[in-house]
Amino acid sequence: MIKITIDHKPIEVEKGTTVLKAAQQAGIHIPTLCYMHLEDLNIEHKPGGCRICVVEVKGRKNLAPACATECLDGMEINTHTIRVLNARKTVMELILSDHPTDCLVCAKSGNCDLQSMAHQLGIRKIHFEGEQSTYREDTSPSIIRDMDKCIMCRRCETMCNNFQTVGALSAVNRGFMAVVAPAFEQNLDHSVCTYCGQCVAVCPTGALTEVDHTNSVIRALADPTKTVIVQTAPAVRAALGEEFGLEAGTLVTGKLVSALRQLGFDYVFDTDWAADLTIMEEGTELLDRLARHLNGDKTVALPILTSCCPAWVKFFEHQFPDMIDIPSSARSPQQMFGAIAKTYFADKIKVDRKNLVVVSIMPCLAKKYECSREELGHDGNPDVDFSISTRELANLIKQSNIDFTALPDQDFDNPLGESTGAAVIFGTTGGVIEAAVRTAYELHTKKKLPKIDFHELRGLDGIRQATIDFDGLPINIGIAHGLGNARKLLEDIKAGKSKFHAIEIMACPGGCIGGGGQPLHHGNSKVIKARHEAIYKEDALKPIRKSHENPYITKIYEEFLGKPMSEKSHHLLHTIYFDRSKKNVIISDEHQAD
Amino acid sequence: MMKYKMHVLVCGGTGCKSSDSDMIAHNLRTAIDQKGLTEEVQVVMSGCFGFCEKGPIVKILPDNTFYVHVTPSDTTEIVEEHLVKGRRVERLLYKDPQRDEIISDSKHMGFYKKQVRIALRNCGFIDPESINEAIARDAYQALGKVLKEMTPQQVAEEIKKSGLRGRGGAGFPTGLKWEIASKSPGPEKYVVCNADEGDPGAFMDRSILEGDPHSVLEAMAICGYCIGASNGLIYIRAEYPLAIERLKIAINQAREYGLLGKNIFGTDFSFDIELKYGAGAFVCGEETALIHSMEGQRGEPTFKPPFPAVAGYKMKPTNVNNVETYANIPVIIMNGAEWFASYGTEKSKGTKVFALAGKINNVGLIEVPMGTKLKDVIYDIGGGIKGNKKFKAVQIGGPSGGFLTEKHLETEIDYESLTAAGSMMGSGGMIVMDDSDCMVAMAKFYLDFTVEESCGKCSPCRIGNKRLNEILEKIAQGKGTIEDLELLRNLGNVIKDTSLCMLGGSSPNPVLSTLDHFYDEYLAHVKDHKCPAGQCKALMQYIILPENCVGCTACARNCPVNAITGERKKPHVIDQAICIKCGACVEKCKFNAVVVQ
Amino acid sequence: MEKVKTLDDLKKLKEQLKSTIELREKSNNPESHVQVKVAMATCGIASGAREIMSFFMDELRKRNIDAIVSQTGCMGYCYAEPTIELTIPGHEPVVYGNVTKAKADEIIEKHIKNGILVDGIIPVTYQNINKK
Amino acid sequence: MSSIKIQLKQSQIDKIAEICKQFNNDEGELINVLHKTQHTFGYLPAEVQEVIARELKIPVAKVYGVVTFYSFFSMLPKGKNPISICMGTACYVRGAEKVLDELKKELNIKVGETTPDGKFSLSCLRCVGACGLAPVLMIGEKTYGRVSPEGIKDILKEYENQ
Repeated sequence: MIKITIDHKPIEVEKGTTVLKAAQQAGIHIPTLCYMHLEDLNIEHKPGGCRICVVEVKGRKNLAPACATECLDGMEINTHTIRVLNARKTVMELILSDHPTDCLVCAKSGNCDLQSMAHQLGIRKIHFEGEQSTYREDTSPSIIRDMDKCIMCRRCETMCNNFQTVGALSAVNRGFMAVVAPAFEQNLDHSVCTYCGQCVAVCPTGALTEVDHTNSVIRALADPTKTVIVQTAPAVRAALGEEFGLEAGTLVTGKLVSALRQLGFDYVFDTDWAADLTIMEEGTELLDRLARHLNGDKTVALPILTSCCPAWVKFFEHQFPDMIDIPSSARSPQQMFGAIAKTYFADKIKVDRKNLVVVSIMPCLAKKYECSREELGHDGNPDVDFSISTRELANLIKQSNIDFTALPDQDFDNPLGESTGAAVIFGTTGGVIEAAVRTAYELHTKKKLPKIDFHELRGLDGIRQATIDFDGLPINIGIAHGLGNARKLLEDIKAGKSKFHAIEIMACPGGCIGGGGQPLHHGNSKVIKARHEAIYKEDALKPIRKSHENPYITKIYEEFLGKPMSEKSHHLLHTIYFDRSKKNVIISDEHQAD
Repeated sequence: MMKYKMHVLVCGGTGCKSSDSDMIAHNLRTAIDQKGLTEEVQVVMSGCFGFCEKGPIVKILPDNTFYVHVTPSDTTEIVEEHLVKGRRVERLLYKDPQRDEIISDSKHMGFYKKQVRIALRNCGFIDPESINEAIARDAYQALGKVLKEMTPQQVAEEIKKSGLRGRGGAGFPTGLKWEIASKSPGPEKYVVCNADEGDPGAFMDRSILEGDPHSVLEAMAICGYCIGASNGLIYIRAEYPLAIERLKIAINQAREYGLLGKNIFGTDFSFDIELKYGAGAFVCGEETALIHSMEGQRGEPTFKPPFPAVAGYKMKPTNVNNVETYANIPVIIMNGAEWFASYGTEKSKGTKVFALAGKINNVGLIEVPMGTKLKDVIYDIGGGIKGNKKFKAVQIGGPSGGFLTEKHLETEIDYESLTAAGSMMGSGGMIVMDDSDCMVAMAKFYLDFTVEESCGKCSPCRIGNKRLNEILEKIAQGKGTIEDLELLRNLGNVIKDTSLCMLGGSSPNPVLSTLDHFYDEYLAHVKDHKCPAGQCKALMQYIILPENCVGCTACARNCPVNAITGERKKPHVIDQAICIKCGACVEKCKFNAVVVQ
Repeated sequence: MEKVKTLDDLKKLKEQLKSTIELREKSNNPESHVQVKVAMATCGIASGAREIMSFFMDELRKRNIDAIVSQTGCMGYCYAEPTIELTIPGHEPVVYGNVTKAKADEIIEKHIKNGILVDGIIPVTYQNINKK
Repeated sequence: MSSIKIQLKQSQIDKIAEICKQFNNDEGELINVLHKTQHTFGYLPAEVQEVIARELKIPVAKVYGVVTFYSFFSMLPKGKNPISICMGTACYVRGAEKVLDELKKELNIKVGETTPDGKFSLSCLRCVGACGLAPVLMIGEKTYGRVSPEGIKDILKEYENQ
């Protein structure tokens, strides 16, 4: 332990503690802008670039950034001398002098770290004027990059490169022209971007935002010729409340259903129902591959990898094109839902698929991209028409004057609204594989599970593993969340070192609860942890907790699909993957080659 | 072995080479051959003599004759007159501009008289492509000495005792740096030579590498022994092809002699050196940025600690020094710390190389003991101000240094006194300005540079310097206000106080020091909308003096924007609102009627 | 190429190589060395100044005397060529005329080694030839 | 940064791969690889950077980030006679800016551009270390010292028929 003084308060801290953390211990909150520490996910970003957190350290010539300066014994630190306050304000004014002042109409207004910081520091005038950096706006299927608003905190770069190892973004150019951009400053849709949206999730300004589909949804709802149905993903119910001032981890499933109904959706369904369906298909595929593998079939690829996460799918299509036969061919629950809705359900209510609008509420931005994938539709009519994020839904609810917290709890419609606890846990890391195990175990062993909760598969560690005893047959399970962690498991598979039979992969930290479309965590990983716990709480409360026991699932196989992996299933519920590594980035330019 | 009666040294530095010194050497050899003197006269392409203003330079020994501005066609005369007949070619001798007298012997030239050459000891003396000539000048003996007689700790002690401080800018004690690196645990360590000399107007490192590469190689090996490293890396600007070439030759020669490589001098110590190239980023002079660049990354600095001595290249303990610092090491080992410490001042020992440039008679590379007075450098060595104009200011330390004025001429040059005076040692650029140089424009010139070279990582440097520059531009346009001057000062201080690395930490110095020393000149721009030096275009006015104008219409006809009107044979007038200040009218007027105010 | 295996090897190598740049070393401080300047204008060369210069260079080296032998222009004593100017550190220069090899030998032995003046000095209205 | 759209020949791709291999496909050698590649191709178009990224197994965004950081690297081909004018302090104080203005006027291009006929390109560089000759400009490998604005026409004339 070492002794230091912060703002005349003597405290003791552990060796290696930064001034920022030490100050927090002393109850002093030094403002930060570029710094980000998601403690529970082990992500720390401290480039020391914004210089907002500077403090005065006695004996040092220059001010020191609190985020990166380590405490030394006897250090005397002052966090609010006139020198510090002047420097902090001046730096803030500099940052604002290179930032558009269109806050009133900015997507991030009211939820913007830069805006709150300007308020907190009491900025009333920007003393500097001059050139502002401007860039071409880039709109991709999921993400809008408006880099005029970038303040070079570089959080997105860290998420994209260090955490996700996607490498779509890098700092480019230098000095005043420096900005974070894809290669050749082309649009994201020309890059290896997976649309995981983690860059959006950490962006402190309006530089990175989602493509907003709320207006399309409003228009569809207003169109009398359309039947509009909605599905909502498991992770949404564990986070939406935050947008309305509820504590993180508050489950709002019933209010969510009420709100959607009030918004005017004709049927309010649940993606969870499709998650149960996914388990039937994916679980069966796992058992099938396993059986063939155990029978010595060398052509069968193991481990089987989950395929619910569209960012993960795009990731392996770009980065591991020679391994596209390993993931399960099962579509994601969003797309299974869409396919069933536009066939089975459309027939049922006698509506042409063209007049049936399927909207999904997702914690995710990659889901928007997934909707646009051509193979996930029929004759140019997508199986899911619009995917909006948790944040967009919150906005839609607010726009529609709905007092969310006062809403009564309601239930989903049927037949596509009934689900099990196994489906709910799809929303967090480890959940899909636990749901699959619950079903696969019983299908394989023909015995009832001795216990439903597989605590060995839960948690927030980046890579986890467990061996589950399938009545004498040990099944090795791997779990990774974060594409950087996924990469490690894939490298092992490639090198022939993997001992797993099945691996669950989610692109976002914590799984879908930490998705790029969720309410912003503002660097507080406790939020994600609380959502994680809420998901398991919901599971525990469900009367049915195994997918194969969902009566509406049984019913659809009886009425429509036949059995898992049937020809109809293949057609509607499974998909194919593409090698995207060869796609050359082509420069659009005025110059022409000779 | 040949016993030459005379040696002819031809400067092979970049400056002289670009003025055809290769051809001069070639022609000399041919002419000498024709006269049958090949066995008597040796022609050597040496490193830089430092007196670049007068290049290309040819020096003849033993009589120390110093020929300046030599062209390839002068060579026949030099051979026939000087080498054959023993008569000096007078027209090629150096003429002292102040006393207007010819000085033939370089030892008597003011430029050399007050210099003490330690780091440059072999530059312009040996053939840098010959390891034999270097060995004849004791190269690698210091390495032998430390390997045989000294422990690594003793080496660090010796360097500490010598008082040598980093010559790249910050002036950190070299011995201490070595000691820290030597105490960092780990079998894998690195010795890095920073040869990414980026200061515009400073070229001492290049000159040393071109003129005496072995001194740097030897010093790096000594450092390797001291800190326990067996790998050396030289990070050199790709814009220095000659230095790169000579380093490659030197490294190969040293390897062939076994002076680099495995088991040097039959000991357990192995050391080898490879080159890494810079690619045009000034910020890579900062050691953490340099290390990232060597690792194939963008050259962005990172927060220290951890210092490179603890976690540097590939996160291994790394010692980074610049070229000039290393060049001092072998002589310190050979002659002892006391000898070195006998030069200089209390806190700044030894000598410092400066690149003298600007409005000064003797542009070139000089080496003086620390503590030499600024005026001695400018007037005695530099030969005073060019064209007998008035000295106005000297800017020391490269783009991040500050301006010193007449009242600082008595300043004794060392780290502390330069910093106290608002400037800094930097890498040793020294640019002299006369009264036709506008201080606002000069400050802006340096900021243009830092704005371009800022890496963009931290906000004060990325945006702050840009804003400083914009305010200066506003002032140069005559649109500044008094408040702008205060804004400049506050912003400058905040940038210095909050930037991530020393690039931003010092970039406002030119602005702040000119604000301190030339406030009146700023005021003139802001209040009177005048540029006293007559350099700021926007504040200049072209005016036709009616008493001189005969109405010939030449100016009006040549004005590209038709700003000049007037009847024939009557005085003309320039419409200031239209005038673009191109100066065409001045050129065309035969009657001195157009003047600039 | 032979590797340098020990510090002694290096020192030996240095001794061998020293002479290659000896001339340059000495010119660095000419005043601390014995200087022999041989007038080598046309008249001097015609009277054998070149041979005299070589003689001085070889003999001084052989007799281990640290000296700088250089050439210079006509000293104006064409009647007494070859002429040389001899400067012993700390003394005024002395000019000898009609220098033959025998005379040169005498100059080395007596004047340079022992400081005894030798016959043949041109008692000049002396002007240092480098003063120009 | 804009670039020219080019189609690489297989032989060129092989050449880049060979350069990368010389540096053991080590991502730490990226800058040396870029130097050598630029030396071979004259510039670093996007397609070349993609091949390098693939060989060194690093994201192409990273390669581009590095290329755009260092002023020595260019994504545009230079003119047949690249003109670089030294903007070091010594040259600046001795009138380099006026020389640059004259060059811009004479060639009718800005810094960083190439004349439409591809004959000249114009760039600024930092100190070449020939401060004694200030102001200095280089055309290709040739250095011109003590250049005056008036002398520009004559210098350019030397390249008229090249």
